[in-house]
Amino acid sequence: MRADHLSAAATLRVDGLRKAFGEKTVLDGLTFDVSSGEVVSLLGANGSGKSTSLRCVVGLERPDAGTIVVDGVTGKPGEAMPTVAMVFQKIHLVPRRSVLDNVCAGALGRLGLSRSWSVLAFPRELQEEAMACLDRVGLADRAREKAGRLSGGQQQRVAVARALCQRAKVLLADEPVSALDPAASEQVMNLLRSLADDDGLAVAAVLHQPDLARRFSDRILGLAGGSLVFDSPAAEVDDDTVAGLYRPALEALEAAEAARTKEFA
Amino acid sequence: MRADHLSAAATLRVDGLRKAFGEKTVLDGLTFDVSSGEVVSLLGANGSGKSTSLRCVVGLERPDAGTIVVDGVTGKPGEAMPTVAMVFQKIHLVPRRSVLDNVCAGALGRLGLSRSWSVLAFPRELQEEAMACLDRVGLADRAREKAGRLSGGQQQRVAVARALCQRAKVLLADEPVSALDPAASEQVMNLLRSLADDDGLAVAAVLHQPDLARRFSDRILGLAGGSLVFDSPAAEVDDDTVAGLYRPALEALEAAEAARTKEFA
Amino acid sequence: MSIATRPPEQAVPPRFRPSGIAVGVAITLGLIIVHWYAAVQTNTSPKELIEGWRGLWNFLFGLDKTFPNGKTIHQDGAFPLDLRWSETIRPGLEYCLLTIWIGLLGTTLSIPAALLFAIISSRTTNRFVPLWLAGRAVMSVLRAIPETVYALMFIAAVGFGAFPGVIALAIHNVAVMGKLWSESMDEVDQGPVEALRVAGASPVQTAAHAVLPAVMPSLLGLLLYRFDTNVRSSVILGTVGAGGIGFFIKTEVDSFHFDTMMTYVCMVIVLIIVIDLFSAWLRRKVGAV
Amino acid sequence: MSIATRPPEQAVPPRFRPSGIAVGVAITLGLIIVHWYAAVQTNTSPKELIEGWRGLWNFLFGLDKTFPNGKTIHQDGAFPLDLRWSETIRPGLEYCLLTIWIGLLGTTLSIPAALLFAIISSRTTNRFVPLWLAGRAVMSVLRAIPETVYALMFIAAVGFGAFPGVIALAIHNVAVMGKLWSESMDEVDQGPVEALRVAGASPVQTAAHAVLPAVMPSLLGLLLYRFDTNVRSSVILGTVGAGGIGFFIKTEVDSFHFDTMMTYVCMVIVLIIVIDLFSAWLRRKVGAV
Amino acid sequence: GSEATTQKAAAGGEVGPDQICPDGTLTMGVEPFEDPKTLIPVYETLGKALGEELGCEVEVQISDTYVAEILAMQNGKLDIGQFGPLGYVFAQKQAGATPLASFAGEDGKVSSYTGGIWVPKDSPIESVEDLAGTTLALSESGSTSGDAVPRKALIDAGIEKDVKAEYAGGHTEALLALVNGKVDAAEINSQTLASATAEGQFDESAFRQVWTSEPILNDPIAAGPNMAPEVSAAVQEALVNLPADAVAEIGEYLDFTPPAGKPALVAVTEEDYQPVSELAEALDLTTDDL
Ligand SMILES: Nc1ncnc2c1ncn2[C@@H]1O[C@H](COP(=O)(O)OP(=O)(O)OP(=O)(O)O)[C@@H](O)[C@H]1O
Ligand SMILES: Nc1ncnc2c1ncn2[C@@H]1O[C@H](COP(=O)(O)OP(=O)(O)OP(=O)(O)O)[C@@H](O)[C@H]1O
Ligand SMILES: [Mg+2]
Ligand SMILES: [Mg+2]
Repeated sequence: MRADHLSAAATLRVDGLRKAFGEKTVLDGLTFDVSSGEVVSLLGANGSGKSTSLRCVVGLERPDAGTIVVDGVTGKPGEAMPTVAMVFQKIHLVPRRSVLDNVCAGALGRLGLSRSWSVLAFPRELQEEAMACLDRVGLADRAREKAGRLSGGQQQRVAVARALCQRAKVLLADEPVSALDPAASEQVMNLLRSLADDDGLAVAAVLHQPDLARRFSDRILGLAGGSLVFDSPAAEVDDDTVAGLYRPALEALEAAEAARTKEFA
Repeated sequence: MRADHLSAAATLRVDGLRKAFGEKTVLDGLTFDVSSGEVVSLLGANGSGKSTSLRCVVGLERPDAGTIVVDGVTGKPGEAMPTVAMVFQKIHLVPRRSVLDNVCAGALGRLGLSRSWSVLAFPRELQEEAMACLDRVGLADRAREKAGRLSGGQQQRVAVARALCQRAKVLLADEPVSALDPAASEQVMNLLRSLADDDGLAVAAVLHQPDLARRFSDRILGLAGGSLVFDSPAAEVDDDTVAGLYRPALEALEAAEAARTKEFA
Repeated sequence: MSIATRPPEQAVPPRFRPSGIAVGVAITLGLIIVHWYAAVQTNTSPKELIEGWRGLWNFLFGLDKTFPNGKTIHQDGAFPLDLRWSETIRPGLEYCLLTIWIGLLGTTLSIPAALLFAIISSRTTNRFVPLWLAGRAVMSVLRAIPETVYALMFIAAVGFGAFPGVIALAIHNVAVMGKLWSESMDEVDQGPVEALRVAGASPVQTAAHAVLPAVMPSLLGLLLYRFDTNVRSSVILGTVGAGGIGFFIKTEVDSFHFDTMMTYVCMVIVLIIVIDLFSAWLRRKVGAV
Repeated sequence: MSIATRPPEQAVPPRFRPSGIAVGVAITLGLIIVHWYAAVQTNTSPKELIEGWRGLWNFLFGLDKTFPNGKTIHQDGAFPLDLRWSETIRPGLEYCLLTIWIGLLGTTLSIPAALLFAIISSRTTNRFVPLWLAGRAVMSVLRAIPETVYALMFIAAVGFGAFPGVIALAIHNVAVMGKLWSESMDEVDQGPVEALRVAGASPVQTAAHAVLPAVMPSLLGLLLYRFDTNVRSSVILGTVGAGGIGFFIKTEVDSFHFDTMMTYVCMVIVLIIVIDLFSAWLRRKVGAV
Repeated sequence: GSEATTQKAAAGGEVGPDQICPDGTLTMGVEPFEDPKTLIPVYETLGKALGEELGCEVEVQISDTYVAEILAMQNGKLDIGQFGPLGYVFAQKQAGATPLASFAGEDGKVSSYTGGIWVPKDSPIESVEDLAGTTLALSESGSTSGDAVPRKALIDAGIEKDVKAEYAGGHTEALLALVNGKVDAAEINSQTLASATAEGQFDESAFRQVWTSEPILNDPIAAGPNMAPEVSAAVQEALVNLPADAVAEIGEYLDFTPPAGKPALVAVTEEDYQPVSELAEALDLTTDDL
């Protein structure tokens, strides 16, 4: 079921990504790739640069250096790439719009203004395609409900449908399940898995639960300090390797607490 | 070190407390007592009525029935009792006022308006007493800093100092450590312990960590559905008893998730 | 209790640093001087006000007095009100209606331009700095001119009546509502905006599909709030000749019919409270504050 | 990709329910009728607006027109401005200063009463419902009366000039600022309030030691915002006779000196923008929005 | 100088500064209704000269409405005041004011001006009667030449109900409404006409005057009700005896040269303003409410 790791055929290839905010270097030559049909998890401590790397790929941040290639096309820094979609932790649907309109919005990039100035202008074919995407995530029957009325897990699936409607080849997900309860998390991870398996998307997900990462992904990338620490098939990543990612952060925390206790004593 | 449980000499005695919000009965004949020099922990699932019971004791809610007796004095329902102080989870200091002024505010109940219309009117003796209270919690050197500038643990200690300055005999604490990191939690629990041991206060604390409850309290009260399920010396409360408190809530959660999964399938 | 076991009492640290006291005294003195000077310049004096209560009394309740020059004056005061139906109340209701129409048109005619300015002047919808700056500058200038000054200008330019009042209100409102709207667009959740930007949406598309749906209730709430304010302003505009009940309030004062004037004022009070309640109700209804 | 494996496409459900369409059409029709009626009542029409535009142009830039009898006349417009120093600019600056003084006193004199009303009308500081209701009702009535009407009334009490303008602003401001302040007290964090209530503090003590320290920056911010607004209102009051630059703007219109009038208007613009910037700066400084 | 003051006081009878202005100042209200830009300096000069005559400081206060002046007079805030003719009628009725003096014309008698109604040159309107069914711009309520006098003309012609008369807000506004073609006819009085023509706002040859009013006596200066008759007589005396240099200065502002040796102001009585009073009554302006 899980595709082999074929670096040569990578759909998304990120090479030498660098990004600094002021003095602070957040990404330090990050390089990785994700192939079609593959789910890759990114693990790393808070502040290790996971979100920043994804935001650079989709053009929400402008990297200082590095190239991003999708399907052989090199992206311009700081600009959106139509073939790359993103699913956020906080989902970011427009809560007052219907589920269907939210999904249609994924296609805005390829619509002229005359067919997108209002939801009333969305062409019939687009609405039909959006219904198909909603069906794919199992929510076709909720199409006309307000997006804000759905539960967290359902909203996250609508966000995936919006990404599908964008006709993306690469799906990036930044902590897609950390706001969800365990049952909803399973649903969403299953969906990501099936998008890779059945639809051939390249999926990269930032996760904070190593267990989920091991169960649902082909490869796991470990980030620390803005660069890659390991890149291994999911089965080969043991508990120690994972713990190593978070250790420096833990130590810092403990040092701070010790200092505070001393001050009190 | 830990005082025996002497019900007859109880400093705080709560008897048959009842409270309903609309249709919903939140407290259902709750009865418990706390003696001078004793720390009592209250455990219970979310919504079991822990906060409501404390709020009834300090007069923030008006109970429908029941009596509250402190040191032989019966409180009027819905009115503050000068000898009972409360420490909140969210601490509730005035962040823009200095630490010292916040502590002085604990004494407002016994000051006339002419000596309390402004912080400038606080009498010298009060300020000295407040400094002593601050010294008791180890923060005398921060007296003129803005309360909002301190860390969470330090702020919680200032809140305790404010309670001391109120010359309280009974200290109620509603989740006093749940917003704090582990080191700060230890500090605050140690402080509560020493207030009971060294100053002879009667301390009742709502906690969500059974471990802390067992380590720092003399007795543990288990609440469920607004009434007492158990009342035992801390050492005698085993893991099973505690787990029993939270079980109904867990079951409800699982049922909801199952329903949601089915809907998705 | 063991107060005795406590450590010796700590000294209370001083409340103010000397530099802080100096700054405080300087600011207080400065404020006193400015206010004293302002009071002199405007002839403000508590004495005048206290002595003046007689004048206010006469104005409100009438005057019967024989003056030193031998003349006896009778003047009707504002109370009791003039409640004649066909001479006062009925025309008063008509004038009130006209005032509402002026306020209404002054609000709604400004919607398209206000929306344009709001979109130009919000960072969420326009990241092209020169245009953004220009939008804010134009609004600042337009907003700085009070409605009555617009009214005076338009009365001088295009004639009298309700129409210049409508234009004056509309222009002023473009600037004020544009600013309020752009601020509420600035505060919108950036999440959906970023999500659509990732999907390749242009700024205009982002505005139409992420920003506007999110802010619509608060825009509507602000619109209703401005309607409320504009009806009030339209009363004021009336007193400089731009029609509506304000004009008749001024006319009655000019004819010393204080009771009729006070009747109109009471109608204004009722009118504005009713509009206030109505717009509060509607705002709750559309879910904006 | 395997679009082929997807289930057959689902039909798109209809966007609107028939009942929704009916309601929407009814509301739209209602709004159109109301606006059409309002436009008729106020003589608002696109034609008027275009003709008005011509008149405004002449007003602003002068007129060179050949009349039917073959004569050509020349009329000076508002531009170029009248920039004579001692006749226009210097007195203009003095009038501006007076306007500032009126706005300043109108704001600060209202502080004590506004604070009282705010405390009475906030649920945080006053839980005695009859008093709370009374406070809000009085403020509603006071707020509904436009400043110009107050000015007319107080002219009777204290004579004319700047002083009645100050009182008019102050009374109106008591109601408006009292409302704004009470709303910001309502929104204060209830935590410290409850904490002090538990410690046995009386309502007044709670207000002094928990509510006021928490809301002080936002009260100050609102005060500065009102200062800003009151200077603008004081220009308006000037046009109805309460002194300051507004009075001279009206005077110049009455004397056909449109260029001088426009100079004064420009000074008002600069004045109000400067005050705007100053109060925005001060508000940032004290940490209120 | 104090010497001159004593002299004048003696000339005015037994009344000196102590009776005229017990606290040293005499307040004079000015309502520059018709042409503020010219009239304010005139009254400031006049006030100064009057003060020197009376041995009091005369404080000139500018108002834009006679209502303010009248209320201030009632309440003792104003000792004397200048009014428009109609304003004076209200002052007499509501505040018991006594007229003292008004500006003299070239002939040494009280100066006057006329109200008028103007139409475009090519208009079919030839007389007041023709105004029926047309729109007429008036200035503002309470104006003598801009409201009362033309309205009386319409009443006399029996067409008051047929004319759509609207208040423009001021004389200027009424004139501009006509120039901009907003109305068929407009009220333009002789003073507004002069200043608008001087400013280049109005070309007389493009318009035609279809009606002229009887002469309206110019603004009187009147004494408030709290002034005893002998005191107001002294003030009247001082007003008509202003020194020549002050008269010349005032003449400069007013753009006319007072005949040598003639006074700038002449005494007026209630009778002089009787026509305006009757006008007000005819228009139902001052009748008490029923
Ligand atoms: N816009 C910004 N300006 C300045 N610093 C930023 C900005 N965005 C991120 N950073 C900093 O860059 C570092 C990396 O942030 P990033 O959000 O990529 O971490 P992360 O790995 O996603 O962490 P988390 O697990 O908490 O989401 C952090 O230290 C953060 O403070
Ligand atoms: N003011 C109120 N109005 C209505 N219901 C209330 C109110 N306060 C509390 N409740 C309800 O009473 C029940 C008990 O609340 P309470 O806060 O006492 O629980 P708790 O034991 O403190 O829970 P937690 O562990 O979450 O703090 C809850 O179901 C709550 O929703
Ligand atoms: Mg992140
Ligand atoms: Mg609780």
